[in-house]
Amino acid sequence: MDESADIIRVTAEPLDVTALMQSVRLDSSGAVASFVGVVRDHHEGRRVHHLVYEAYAPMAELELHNIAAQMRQRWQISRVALAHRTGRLEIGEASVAVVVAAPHRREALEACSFGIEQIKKTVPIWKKEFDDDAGEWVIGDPSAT
Amino acid sequence: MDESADIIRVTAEPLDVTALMQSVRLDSSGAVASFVGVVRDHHEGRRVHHLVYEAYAPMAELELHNIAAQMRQRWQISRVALAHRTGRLEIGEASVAVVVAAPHRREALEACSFGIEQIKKTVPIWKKEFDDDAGEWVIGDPSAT
Amino acid sequence: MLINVKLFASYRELVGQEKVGLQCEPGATVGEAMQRLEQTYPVLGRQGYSPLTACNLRQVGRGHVLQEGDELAVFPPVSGG
Amino acid sequence: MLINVKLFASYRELVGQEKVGLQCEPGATVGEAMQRLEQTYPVLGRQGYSPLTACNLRQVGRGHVLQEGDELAVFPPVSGG
Repeated sequence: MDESADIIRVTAEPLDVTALMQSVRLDSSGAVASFVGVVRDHHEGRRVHHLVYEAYAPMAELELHNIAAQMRQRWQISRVALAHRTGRLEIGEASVAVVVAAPHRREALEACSFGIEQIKKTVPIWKKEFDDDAGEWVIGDPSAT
Repeated sequence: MDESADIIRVTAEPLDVTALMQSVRLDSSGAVASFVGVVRDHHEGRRVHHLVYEAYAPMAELELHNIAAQMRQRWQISRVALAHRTGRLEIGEASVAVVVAAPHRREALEACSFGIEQIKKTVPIWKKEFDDDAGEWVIGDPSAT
Repeated sequence: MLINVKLFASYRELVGQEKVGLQCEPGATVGEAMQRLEQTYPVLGRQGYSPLTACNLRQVGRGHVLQEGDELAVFPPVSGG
Repeated sequence: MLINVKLFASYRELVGQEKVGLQCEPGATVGEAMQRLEQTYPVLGRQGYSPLTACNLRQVGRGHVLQEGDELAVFPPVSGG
């Protein structure tokens, strides 16, 4: 499979997970695994009203391509979609989507799990959490990089 | 979470994975993991034209409820949808969907993986594979039950 | 006593029916009912795999004791997903 | 030589700009550029975490040698997902 078939997106538009699932599937794919990160109403005991994501977009896209390439190296998979939203997101909106099509289920699920872990570790995107008035940047784990 | 919130379906209608993903999400869910089994164009070296799934529907629903209950026991998850299609399916159609919403990603992904493994082992559903003319029942692994 | 046998997948096609009424002795086990079923439909015993059995929607082994009116499901190893 | 510094998230807000031009000696390392940046914007050094750095879209350590016109990105540990 040609790597150029990977779908990599860092976008301010809402993530269309259904479209991503349809895009990655081939007739030889028996399995489509997906992980969607969703904005939830609390984080470490604090209420969350909404989030704002900021990305270093060109580097984030490069890192997402790297992650997709690692997934291909480690598992026999057909196609990968890695997408991250930027800008303001309300509760319930999808912030990140990892969608993997593969001939078999184990590969799809394992690669999907690896994909979201790597995204959280290496992709230059930052989250600012807002409660009803103030916002605060979430600082990641520096040892994870 | 009330178990009655689980979505359990054995149906001849096409599976609407997007609707299932929306149904399982709560405002406290940060993660939605899903696995979709899709009809592919070959199986163990043979070409597949279409499939027919037959279910012992009332027992299959009971088993799916059991699996959802086991998922809740083992992982902290919000809601589960387990759906299996019956009847004739063409290449690319979804035969089975496991959708799990959870506060955190690891729980969602692990429970999702467990769910599809259990479905393939214990739920009384059978697959008949058709190439261009003849059909043949796929016989599962009796030691798996 | 009358046992309501339901057949699925390959077994349904081999027998040519999805439901069969089976007369058994009172207190008969699933194993005894299966023997009687295979006497009536010898083709059931000639497959390369053994049937699984469920009584009233719960999977049971050959030693399970049947009761009048039970629904005994007979099916090959599952292959859904 | 001129280095094009890009600042993200908390660092962007602390400095109040997303881009800063930084004059460095030829052959300066990322570490030396960061020292100069923190001299101009002392608030950068007073956070409870250290900035990560990337040169021309690739993450680099403090020892990386910069070249005229490089894009040096400065950002906190990532928190996407």
